[in-house]
Amino acid sequence: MKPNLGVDIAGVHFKNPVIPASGVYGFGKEYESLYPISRLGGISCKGTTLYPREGNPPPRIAETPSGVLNSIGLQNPGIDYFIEHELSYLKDKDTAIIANIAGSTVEETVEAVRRLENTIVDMIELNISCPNVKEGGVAFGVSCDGAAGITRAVRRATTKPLMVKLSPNVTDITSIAKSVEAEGADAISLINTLLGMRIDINTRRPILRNNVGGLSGPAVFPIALRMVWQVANAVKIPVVGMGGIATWDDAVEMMMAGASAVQVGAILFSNPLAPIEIIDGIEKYMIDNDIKTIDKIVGTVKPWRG
Amino acid sequence: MKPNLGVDIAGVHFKNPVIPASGVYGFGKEYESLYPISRLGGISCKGTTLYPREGNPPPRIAETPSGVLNSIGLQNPGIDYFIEHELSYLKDKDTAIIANIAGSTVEETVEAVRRLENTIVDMIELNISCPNVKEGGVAFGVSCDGAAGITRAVRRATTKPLMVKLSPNVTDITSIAKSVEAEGADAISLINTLLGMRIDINTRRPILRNNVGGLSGPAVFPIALRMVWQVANAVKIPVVGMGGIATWDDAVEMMMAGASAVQVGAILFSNPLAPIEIIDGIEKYMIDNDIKTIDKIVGTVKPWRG
Amino acid sequence: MNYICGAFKVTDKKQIAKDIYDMRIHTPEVANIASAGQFIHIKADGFFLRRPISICEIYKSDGEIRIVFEIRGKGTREIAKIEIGEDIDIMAPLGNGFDILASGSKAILIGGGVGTPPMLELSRIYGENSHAIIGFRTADKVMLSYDFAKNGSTVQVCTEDGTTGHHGFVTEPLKEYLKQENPNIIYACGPRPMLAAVIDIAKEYGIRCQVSLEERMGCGVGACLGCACRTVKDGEEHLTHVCKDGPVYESDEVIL
Amino acid sequence: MNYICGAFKVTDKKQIAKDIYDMRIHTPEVANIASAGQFIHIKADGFFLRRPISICEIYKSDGEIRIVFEIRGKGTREIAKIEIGEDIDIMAPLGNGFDILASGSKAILIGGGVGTPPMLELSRIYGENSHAIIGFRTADKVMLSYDFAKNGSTVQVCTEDGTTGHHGFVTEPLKEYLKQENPNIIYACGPRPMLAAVIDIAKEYGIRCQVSLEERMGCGVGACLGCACRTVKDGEEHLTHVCKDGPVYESDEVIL
Ligand SMILES: Cc1cc2nc3c(=O)[nH]c(=O)nc-3n(C[C@H](O)[C@H](O)[C@H](O)COP(=O)(O)OP(=O)(O)OC[C@H]3O[C@@H](n4cnc5c(N)ncnc54)[C@H](O)[C@@H]3O)c2cc1C
Ligand SMILES: Cc1cc2nc3c(=O)[nH]c(=O)nc-3n(C[C@H](O)[C@H](O)[C@H](O)COP(=O)(O)OP(=O)(O)OC[C@H]3O[C@@H](n4cnc5c(N)ncnc54)[C@H](O)[C@@H]3O)c2cc1C
Ligand SMILES: Cc1cc2nc3c(=O)[nH]c(=O)nc-3n(C[C@H](O)[C@H](O)[C@H](O)COP(=O)(O)O)c2cc1C
Ligand SMILES: Cc1cc2nc3c(=O)[nH]c(=O)nc-3n(C[C@H](O)[C@H](O)[C@H](O)COP(=O)(O)O)c2cc1C
Ligand code: FES
Ligand code: FES
Repeated sequence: MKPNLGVDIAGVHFKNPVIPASGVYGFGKEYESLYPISRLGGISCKGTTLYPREGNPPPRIAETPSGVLNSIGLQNPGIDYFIEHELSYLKDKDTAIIANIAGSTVEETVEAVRRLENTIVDMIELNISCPNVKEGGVAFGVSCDGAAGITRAVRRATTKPLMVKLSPNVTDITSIAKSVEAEGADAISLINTLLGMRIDINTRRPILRNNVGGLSGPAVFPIALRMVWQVANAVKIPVVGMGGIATWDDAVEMMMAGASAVQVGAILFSNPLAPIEIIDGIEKYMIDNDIKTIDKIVGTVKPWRG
Repeated sequence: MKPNLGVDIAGVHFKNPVIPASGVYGFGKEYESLYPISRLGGISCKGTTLYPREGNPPPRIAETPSGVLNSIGLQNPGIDYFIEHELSYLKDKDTAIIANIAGSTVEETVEAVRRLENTIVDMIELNISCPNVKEGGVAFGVSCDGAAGITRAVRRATTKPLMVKLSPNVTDITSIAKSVEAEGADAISLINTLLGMRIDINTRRPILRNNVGGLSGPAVFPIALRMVWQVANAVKIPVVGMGGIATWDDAVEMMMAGASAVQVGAILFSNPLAPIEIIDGIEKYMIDNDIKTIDKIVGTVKPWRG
Repeated sequence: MNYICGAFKVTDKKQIAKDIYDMRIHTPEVANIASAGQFIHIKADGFFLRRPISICEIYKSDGEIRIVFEIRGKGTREIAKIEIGEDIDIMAPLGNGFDILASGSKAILIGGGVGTPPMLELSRIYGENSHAIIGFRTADKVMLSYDFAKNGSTVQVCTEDGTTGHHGFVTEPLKEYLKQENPNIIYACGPRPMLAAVIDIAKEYGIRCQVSLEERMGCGVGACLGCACRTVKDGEEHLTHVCKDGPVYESDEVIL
Repeated sequence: MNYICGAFKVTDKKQIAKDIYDMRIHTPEVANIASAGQFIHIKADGFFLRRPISICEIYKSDGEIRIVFEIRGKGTREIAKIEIGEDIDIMAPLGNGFDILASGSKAILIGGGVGTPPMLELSRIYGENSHAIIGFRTADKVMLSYDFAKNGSTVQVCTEDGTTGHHGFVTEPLKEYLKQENPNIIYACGPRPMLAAVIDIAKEYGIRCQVSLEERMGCGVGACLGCACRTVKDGEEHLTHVCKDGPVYESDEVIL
């Protein structure tokens, strides 16, 4: 019998636990020439704000050992364009749709979320952790008060399942996780990118025009895994894990650490087929080990004691 | 004319800016079969505590993409053994000696530092950032008060140049840097390791017996570079940069970001000749670009504005 | 957008100038749909990001494409190590190619350094109706001049240091040529200052001009918004993305 | 401690059992100073940590060493790709080897799986005075039995599933052998449960026993304290480090 890869998170069904991460997959169009979107558990759409944003000037991408820095700066067409054009495109794609929402102020963020109320969006992922825009995002994500405040406001503004995405650039990720849980988040996703930098020694200029950017890719995997493990042990709501996942065994490792599902981001730059290979790999792993359902994997790591 | 690679940090002269990092070089004996220690700018000795420590149980090492997790847990023979056996060995090696000191309590740390007062140690590197021991180190390093408190106490206990080594596992590295500067640190070194984890999916056990460990190696380089840049811009005392340096161009990048000298750690596991290759590479770079002294490199990155 | 991702055999490889490598890849699916000016995104062993390299020639009947690239850094050094018979991992074809005018139209092809390879497929298309002006830093970097000639293009080689061909930039021979001839279009690829100069000259002479741009890339397919580039459309500045909206732009769209 | 670090030519390579590779490396400096039981620390392309692999044989006159290893994970898979004529990047020789007894002494060599290769150099030394008992999971993993025989050792092959040789573990043939013979020393390398059983038997018969241990390593030379291992000396437990104090220990020192 085939194993069942389906997972339910905050009432949303994902046919498998593999979701392209926000920002690396656009709104789902660009990889359709390789495989149908319907293979995916869900899609986390590009971070969207109330108003359109231009993002940061280029260069926006710099390579690092086993990773990449980006400073896109939340370039996006705004929530109304998203609803009209992107959502209508995703309508019949038979995959769960996660809207990734950010904003410079609480009010702006709340208004963007509100406009999604009567749309086909399955879940809202509140991004309080984008390190690439000055006024927004990350400021909320690095203090418990900030994280709690925006979660509270957004929670009131929507009846949709609410997942809050945390920043790893903090001293204590568990206290932030607990704050957003206390304010009614239905799930937590982590990690967003770690703040990093590269310099071109020939020009003596930072490679990124924004000087600094967010690090992701396999390099950050052990940090992400540790944080997912800590957060999964600190809260009762489900956790969606990401950060450096490249292969099916990374995904299994992340689920054992406590993630109910995983998102895959930067690895797409190396291997655009990664999400499919990961889904197939998890399925084969389950068959080989006679595991029937994903919950037999999630959170099953046995930490050493004493 | 040959360039001058010498640097002076807090009154200590290093013949070149390349120093093996604490914990990867023991007390200097193990690599002598490859090259004389006298080639090095200095040595940062293995972290030492007042009393001998056994460290954590094995396994203590796990591989990660472009990096390594370690959970040595400050295994060391104690300060008295260090003074009697290791320092006497290093005496005539013609390289600057940095003693790396840690402790579970302020009192213990102060006493260890005090015992170094009449030794040949050139500089003390106060490690307030070891993530691998429960009671010690890192607790001081993740809050401004903790960092300030121990720096103040150690400052009073020694007349030797005092360098404080910071943890990257914090929300705002600059505020910690400013606290230790305000308490009289003569220099700052960073980064120590980032807390991470790996799981063996076959046994469902963390690979490290300590469950979590410290991440270092090229994977962390962009994070280290960003933090060194931020700290160098926030304080007036010199900064010694480390974290993922693998090649001479990484070292130059780190110095351009603001580091007066660099330490090289985990790369020795891959390439034990790295310190020498980096010294030679910096020298060649200086010749090729007609740079006569290291200070023409340090802090010369031109950030993009606006 | 229609592209594939996979590993294909390298069927030929040689070094054709200092640090310049020339490779043929057997990939019928790609050869079949590729057009001049598009690029491929190549995995370099041990590196996280792929490297974008223009398609230099397309041999539909052989099911092969050709690329020519320079070793610039660590990734291209690794790609240059792939030997004949081994596989190369690519995403291709990507981006929008050059507009091809009605047959009989006359074209000028301007290549600067490694901007030269993408001009070669145009030379195959325009043949005797094309004039190629290709510029290099110095003699040992000169490449592909015979290939252009074989296609029927007339060719002028320039070097900045005068070690071979015209001593100077491609702009002077371009101006000379335009005094006598009246081509329908100029295609250009090369360093930004060269493109800026060529665009000015095209404007002066009122000739349509298409240029191919470079930017650091993540995904290569328009999904990550990494390769943003300021462009102008209908008098308004806005961002486009080199991998998807480019790399080929009309000269009046670009801001250099 | 005396070792070198560098790249040396692979002069021979073959697969000798399922996932088991056999390599010879030309490195006169290493061959000259290496001894049975030491190991080399190998760089695997694309991986951060080196892989420790025991020296299997030392050919001083040819200036070569031999290693035999199994593909276990990604790093050993990469090392197995190194072809004859290519370079392998190693640190060697590392660690402390086996004590060799006065000539004429009789030795038993116990190898379990990839613990077998380090026994072979001992078989060269002890020749007809050695008896090798080597155990494997199943027939297609069996290796090196002819090599032991060629050296003059008597050899007993065991497989856990009985697909060839003695059906079962190395311990039963060992006990049988000890009922008839009285060797001076037992050397063993293999999985921990096997070592534990062998150590018990050695104690029972009052025979000296040396074992070779494994631990995850960073530096490989004693500098990082990564490869810690609990051992007993003079009745007191303390930590030693496999790369520097081991990998070979007296059986009464180890805690398994
Ligand atoms: C559409 C397009 C077509 C191209 N066609 C060709 C060609 O036909 N022949 C050729 O020789 N070169 C071409 N280039 C340039 C080529 O992509 C770079 O030289 C190459 O990426 C450098 O990689 P590296 O590993 O050598 O350098 P590194 O400095 O090690 O690269 C580090 C990172 O920066 C990126 N990068 C560095 N320089 C450039 C650049 N100029 N453009 C984009 N990314 C860069 C790399 O892709 C990589 O992600 C093209 C670039 C683009 C965007
Ligand atoms: C002193 C010594 C001698 C050895 N001699 C041999 C030999 O002659 N033949 C042979 O086939 N194997 C030998 N081994 C085991 C060999 O080192 C491992 O099989 C190998 O490191 C696994 O690497 P991998 O890339 O295949 O696995 P991965 O799981 O990808 O390795 C990940 C990390 O774990 C480490 N690791 C995994 N398993 C082990 C292990 N058993 N011991 C130490 N580190 C490990 C790797 O070195 C690497 O750092 C020896 C080990 C030691 C310590
Ligand atoms: C190019 C790029 C753009 C991103 N944009 C967003 C975004 O808009 N919103 C968001 O929440 N995260 C964004 N991220 C972060 C990713 O969703 C993910 O959290 C992070 O990259 C870690 O996962 P990875 O290592 O698998 O990439 C972006 C990441 C990259 C690389
Ligand atoms: C095995 C190991 C042991 C370490 N032990 C210490 C230590 O005792 N004291 C200390 O301050 N840092 C210690 N560190 C941290 C390093 O000195 C350095 O800060 C860190 O590894 C980042 O540099 P790298 O990426 O070049 O390794 C240790 C690191 C490693 C890998
Ligand atoms: S590289 Fe991703 S959008 Fe162009
Ligand atoms: S591996 Fe570093 S001490 Fe043994």
